[in-house]
Amino acid sequence: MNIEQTDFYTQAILSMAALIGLTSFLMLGQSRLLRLIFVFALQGFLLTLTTSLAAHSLHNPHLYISAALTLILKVIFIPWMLRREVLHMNIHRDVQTLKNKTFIMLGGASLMVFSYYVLHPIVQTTAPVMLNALAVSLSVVLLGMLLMISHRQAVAHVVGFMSIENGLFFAAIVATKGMPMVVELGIAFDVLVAAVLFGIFFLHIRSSIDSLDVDLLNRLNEIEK
Amino acid sequence: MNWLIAILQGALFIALAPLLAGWLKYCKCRLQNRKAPSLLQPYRDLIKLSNKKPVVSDHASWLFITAPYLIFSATALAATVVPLVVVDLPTSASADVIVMVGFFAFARFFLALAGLDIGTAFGGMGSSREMTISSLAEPAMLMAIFTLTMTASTTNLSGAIAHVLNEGLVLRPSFVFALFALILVAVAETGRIPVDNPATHLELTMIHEAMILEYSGRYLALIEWASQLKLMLYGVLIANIFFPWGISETLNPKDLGYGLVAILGKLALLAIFLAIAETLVAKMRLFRVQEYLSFAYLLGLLGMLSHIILEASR
Amino acid sequence: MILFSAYLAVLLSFASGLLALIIKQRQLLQSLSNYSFNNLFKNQFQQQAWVDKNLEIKHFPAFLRQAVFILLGLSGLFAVIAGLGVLLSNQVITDQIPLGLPWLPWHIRFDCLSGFFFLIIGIGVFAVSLYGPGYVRSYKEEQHPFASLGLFTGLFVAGMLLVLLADDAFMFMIAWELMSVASYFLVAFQHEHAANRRAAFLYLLMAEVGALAIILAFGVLASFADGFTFDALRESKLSVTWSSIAFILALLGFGMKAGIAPIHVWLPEAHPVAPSHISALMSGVMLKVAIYGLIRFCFDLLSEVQWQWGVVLIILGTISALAGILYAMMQPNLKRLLAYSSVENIGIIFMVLGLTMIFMATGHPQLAALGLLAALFHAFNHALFKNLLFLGAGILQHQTHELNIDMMGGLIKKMPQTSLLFLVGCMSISSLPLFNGFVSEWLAFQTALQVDVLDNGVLRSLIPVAAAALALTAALAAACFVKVFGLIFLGQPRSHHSEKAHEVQNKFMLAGPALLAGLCFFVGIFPSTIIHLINNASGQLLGQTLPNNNALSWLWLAPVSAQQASYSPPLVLIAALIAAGICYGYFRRNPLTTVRRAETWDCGFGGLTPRMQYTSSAFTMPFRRIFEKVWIIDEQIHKDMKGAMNQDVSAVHYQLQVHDHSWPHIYAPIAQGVNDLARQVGRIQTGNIRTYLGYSFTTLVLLLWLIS
Amino acid sequence: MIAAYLVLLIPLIGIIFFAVADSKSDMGKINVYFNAICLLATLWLAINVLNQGTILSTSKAFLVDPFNVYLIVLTAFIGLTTSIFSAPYMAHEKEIGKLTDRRLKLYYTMYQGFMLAMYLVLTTNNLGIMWVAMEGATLATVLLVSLYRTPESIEAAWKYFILCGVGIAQALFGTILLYYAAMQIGDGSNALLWSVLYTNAQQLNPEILEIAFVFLLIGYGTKIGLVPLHNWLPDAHSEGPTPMSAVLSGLLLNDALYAVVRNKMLVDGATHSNIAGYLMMGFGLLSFLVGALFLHRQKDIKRLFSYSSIEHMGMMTFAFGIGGSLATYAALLHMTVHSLTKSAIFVTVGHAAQIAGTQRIEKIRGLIRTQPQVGWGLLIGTLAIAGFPPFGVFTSEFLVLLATMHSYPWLAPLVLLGIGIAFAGLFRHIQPIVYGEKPEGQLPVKANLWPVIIHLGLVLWLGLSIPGFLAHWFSQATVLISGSAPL
Repeated sequence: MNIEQTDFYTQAILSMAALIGLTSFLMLGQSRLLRLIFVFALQGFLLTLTTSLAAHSLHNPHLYISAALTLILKVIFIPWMLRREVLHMNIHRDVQTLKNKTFIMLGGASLMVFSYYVLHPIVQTTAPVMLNALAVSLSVVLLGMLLMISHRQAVAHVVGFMSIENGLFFAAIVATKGMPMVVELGIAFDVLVAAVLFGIFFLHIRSSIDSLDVDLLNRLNEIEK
Repeated sequence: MNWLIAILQGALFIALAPLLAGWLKYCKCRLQNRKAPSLLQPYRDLIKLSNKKPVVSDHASWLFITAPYLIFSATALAATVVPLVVVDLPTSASADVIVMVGFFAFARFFLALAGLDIGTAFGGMGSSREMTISSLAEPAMLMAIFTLTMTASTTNLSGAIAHVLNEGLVLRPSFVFALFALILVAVAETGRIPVDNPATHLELTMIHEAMILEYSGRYLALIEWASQLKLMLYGVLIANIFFPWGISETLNPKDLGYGLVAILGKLALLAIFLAIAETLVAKMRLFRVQEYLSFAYLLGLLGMLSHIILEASR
Repeated sequence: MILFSAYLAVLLSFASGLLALIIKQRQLLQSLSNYSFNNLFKNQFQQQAWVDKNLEIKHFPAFLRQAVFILLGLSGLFAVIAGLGVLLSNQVITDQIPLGLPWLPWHIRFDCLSGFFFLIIGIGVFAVSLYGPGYVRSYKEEQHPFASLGLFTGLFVAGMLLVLLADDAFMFMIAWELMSVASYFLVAFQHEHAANRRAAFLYLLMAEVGALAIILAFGVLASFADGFTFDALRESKLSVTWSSIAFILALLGFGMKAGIAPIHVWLPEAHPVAPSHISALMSGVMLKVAIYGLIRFCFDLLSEVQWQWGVVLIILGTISALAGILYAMMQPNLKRLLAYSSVENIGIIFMVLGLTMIFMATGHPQLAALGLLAALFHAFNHALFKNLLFLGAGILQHQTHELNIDMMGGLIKKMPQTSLLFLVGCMSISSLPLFNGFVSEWLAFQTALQVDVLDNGVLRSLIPVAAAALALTAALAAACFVKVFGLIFLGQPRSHHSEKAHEVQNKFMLAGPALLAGLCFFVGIFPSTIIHLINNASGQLLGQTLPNNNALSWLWLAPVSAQQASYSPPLVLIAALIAAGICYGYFRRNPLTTVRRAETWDCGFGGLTPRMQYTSSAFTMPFRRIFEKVWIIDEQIHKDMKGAMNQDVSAVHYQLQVHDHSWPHIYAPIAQGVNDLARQVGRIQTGNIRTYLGYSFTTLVLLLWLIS
Repeated sequence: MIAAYLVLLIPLIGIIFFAVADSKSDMGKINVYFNAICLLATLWLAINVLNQGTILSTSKAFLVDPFNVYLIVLTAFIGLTTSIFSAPYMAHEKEIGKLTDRRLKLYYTMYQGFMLAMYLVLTTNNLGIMWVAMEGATLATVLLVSLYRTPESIEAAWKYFILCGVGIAQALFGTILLYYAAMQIGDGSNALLWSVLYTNAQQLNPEILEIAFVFLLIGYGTKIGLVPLHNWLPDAHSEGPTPMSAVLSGLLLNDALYAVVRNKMLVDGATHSNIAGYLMMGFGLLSFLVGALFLHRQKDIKRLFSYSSIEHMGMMTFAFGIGGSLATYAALLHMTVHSLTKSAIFVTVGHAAQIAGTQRIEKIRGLIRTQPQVGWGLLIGTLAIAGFPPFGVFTSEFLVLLATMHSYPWLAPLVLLGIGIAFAGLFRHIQPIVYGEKPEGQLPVKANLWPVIIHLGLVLWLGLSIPGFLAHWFSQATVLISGSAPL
């Protein structure tokens, strides 16, 4: 497939996919929390763009609602909340050193390849653009997990979690032209509640361990001492 | 008629037992260059004991007093099972060779209990040793006898002896093993040297005597008689199983007479052998006895296996 | 009618269990009776007085105990009736009960084999129910509530009976496990001792593993059949390999319950700690149910018996028999000793069953019938005398508060009736002539001696060895029980408790054992009564009866042919009586020779004390020397030194502990292995959420990779 | 169909009620009423299904068929009995000062929220909604886990939240893939409806479905508690209030498994290779064995039983994986009896912990002597869960074993091993807890044990005989899932 043979919409989607993938990489490599949150907001914004684009091109008006929800939740509300948290805890200057940063980045790259590899069997039945979109969203999901695995701050975990959600959304919009409305609303509701809960939990965790480092949450284990 | 003969034979068996003991003692004394008591001395001893007033310990229970009767009757019953002068006895049918061994076990069971009844250290010691030795000897004996019964394919002693008799002289390796096993067992079971010494009361060595230490009077007589009976029983077993010739197969008085003479001769010979052996061999330590008996057990087993593998294989 | 009484037996045992539950509901009952007498049955003053009296707080617990055990006894009685009924009429009754799985109602089948075991259980339960009320009275209600004891006893009996009735794998397993679980609670009844809890745990664990093995054995059959009914399983066509696997699984499962070495370890732990009448049921009866299971599985469900299985059974049986009796001999605890002796007897039964299998597989069904006869007969006998001995042990514990035989002694004078009953048990179990144990051993020997008909050299040499081991076992058993009876009842009292002991007041506590002792003797004299019944069972099971049906005359026992072997217990008894009578009469004729009582002579030593008597470990010392390798012997002698230079010995402390080899060599490594594994597995739970996320991530990636 | 709406509506009203209610009112009792009414509604629904067969709402949004109808009733039932238990339990917790009125209010609100989510998971026909409801269940319970606000409970809740959130996100990806596959064969609006997908399962793209299933299995499997995705489960069970542990174990895990099985039915229809089955068997067996091993070294009584849940969920997953009518039937039955038994156990465990004042196993001793009902309840419940007849767990384990023996004989020893290890692991802890002398100062507490008695009674009943209508549903569901009726 050559990109010039496709329509504008597809080209745009592919570019968006590339950008979203890129933001995921950026997040993975971030060691400063505020910048991480910013990149996350950026990813949310890209997702909003994609959604509106899809809504426009596919004449699917309910996707506008999705886009609006994404914008409110993921570009404004959650980054705002996280940022406030970071500032509150006064950890925005902390630089969390990532061990084996290169290794993680390389791993991220190979995850991307892996996503293509996994989804390859689908190619026979669908348009390649779908493959691209799905692969990118899969890799966003996987990179999100990797982000959570490699970062120790609870804030980073929330970002990772939400970026996984972004990946899913992207897949839903691009590959399947949006889920049924009721499902979309449900998901958005869940994300909202989750965001609120995260807020509550930050409060609790802070009060219980006076830090947001999840590695300190290890009282409950089965290791023989 | 059969039953009458059987009962008579049993009575004869019981009556002759002290005589055999006397003869054995006589032989032994002569071999050891001592002056021998009369052949009838055991009878005299029995009569003397039975007329004495028995003394029984305060601690004894009814079991102590009953046991001699039980021991004697069980041994006597075992004796009626074994053909002495004639085969084809109805008593042999009502109780085969396994039952005979059972009678021995019965007698021993009560003897050992009687040993424990008084509550002395000696009694316990005797019971413990007796049970140890017999529990090794009994299976060895069964093995030896099974060799015979499998050859004859009957556990009926009369039938088995008749079978050996009718077969004529067949050299069977299994019988050699079984014979030696039975001899070893007989020595152990009747409390002869080298396992036990009937003539000693030395605490370190005695077995049988330790159990009956507290008996006196008629009770002692019964137990003594029972052990003489047992000695004779083993003698007859060895003589009639492995050398059955001479035993009567009919109820014809002439044959019966021959049978009696034959068995008396065989027993006399056996007693001489036993006396020689007792004179030559020293008594062994108690904990060597197990090796001795295991050897007997092994011989019995070998006899059985050689019967199965060599003689009856197909 | 027969089936009805079988059902009735089951229901009555359930009812007795449920009845026990209302012990706490006295006030409820009182108000109920008041209500009913006031409103429903007016003017029935006599009945009302009776009911009121029994509901009084003083009488109620005793009354309820009586009632519970009466129901249990009736259950036993009906079980006997049902068993005898089916055995005598020689029929097969089938039925279905709408319980169980939707497509598989409970199938019931009551045939001669079940009937025979019904008989065993019935007798055991009946004897126990006579014995029970007196025995359980000593339990304090707050500590040991009767409700749980009664409930689980009822369930236990019902479970055993249902196992025998089951005709499909599902119901069989339910009943089987009901039996296990109920008895587990009974073992754990006196749970304040840690040892009891441990025993109960071990018991339940092994019961569970065994049951799973049985399920798998059924599973093997079921995978080659359509359905779980025994009828379907009988039809399943298996290859030799699969049927051997099924056999091994069944052997594992049933063997574990039966207590075959080396999977017997629960038995000497669990049996001693249960209340004695329960130990009696467990050892005397429940082990037989395991035997039943094995017979049912191997001879009935598996269509073709292989001779190799017989060899396995013979080897295992021989090992169990010898190990069982040798371990029994070393135990100072009476009930533990009896439990080990059960291992021995089960070993003998397995050995004979092995012979049966060999004869069956090599095409000698008549001899197989002989073997089955010996095995079933021994099972019956063992039920009688082991029940008797455990009940006796219960009486001893009840009266002396001791189970350590080194602490007893001289009880024959204090408890004459008990001692007589116990003596009968000891004589039976030592297989002395005139008692039942001897007959079954005699039959076992007769079976083994038929080895000549076989062609296979291995078998021809193996079986005599087994017979030799059987002979050794019997002799050792006699030694063991001489020790038991001698140390407990004879000699002088070794402890304060046994000095103060007296005969039981409650005659019913003696009635149960007396019934069993009477049966031991009766069956020993007239074995044909039982053999006749077993013959029907083997006729149904193997399609063959004994080679010589004349064996069934009341006077003679000649299972193969009169020429080969015969035994007539009645004649022997008569002869013995005559002989004993004659010598008694002869020696008592002189009036001058009446017995004189005097101090014990003891080689003139004098000053005899009870401490000088042989103890259990002293008695068995020669055996310990001879069979050294069989046990793990931990013998410690400490000398207290004193005096100048510490050279004089003031006191010697002797300690002896005898352990089972199977613990350190089989069970401890397994337990250790599981623990280690658990510790290793525990490591995956690190407590760090990032690790957990890593797991999810890795799993996802791995699976995706796997799928594409 | 009204009944189904009613079932959803009642908890919704409940949420609103508790959210606005005065916290001084007797909320425990009201909670019981709500659940009782809901149970009645589900019974009505069940009767409808019994009479009419499968019900599909006109909008096709809801589907009640034999597979989920009994789960719905079960959910309502356990919801009710647990609420009966929780009323005095939570009151006691408040008395000893572990809770405030406000948190109690939160508890009851979230209780209804959780029930709503559960009903929604079960009744919905839309796989997307199913996902939403599943996530909703997590969200509803996560605050309950941290209800006590201890550091441990917050840690547990955080782990629960993150792990389940991430896990369930995978499920959403799987659902999207499924949707994507469905889009290729039909119109978009119905493409997530299970009933539609099920009828067209053969036309779905097998490759996509396989990949989708991996995501769905990992996603919902996290909620089921499959090893190695299970790590949240013991933490959440042990740190939350006990009634919560009861419903988590009894309902949430079941519903997650339900979701997996629904999806597996589609995958099986599409692929014909047994890949879904193999995956489930693998996970199931692993969870089963590892769960059993974990039992051995537990120090906390609620953790102990949560590992037992992992083990049992493993067994069900394994059984569903085997496929075949026998195994499926067994798994369906096991879902029922495990829920009943496990929630009963948690009730007794809750009381036991209150009696001893701690959840540490070595501190809880001599329960039978302290409070016989609790002790016996715990002991018999443990026996039941360990698979002793005549309790229903035995029936299902029996069938699973036989089915394993039939289809994969070489796995049978592993299953056997697992059951044995699990049994030993449970009993080595439970025996000292219930037996023995009571320790100083251990006093009985006020407890309502009717839920335990009723649950165990039902399990006993199911073990002895399965009532006709339930058997009918089971076998229909079996036909639905495995394609053939049991024998």
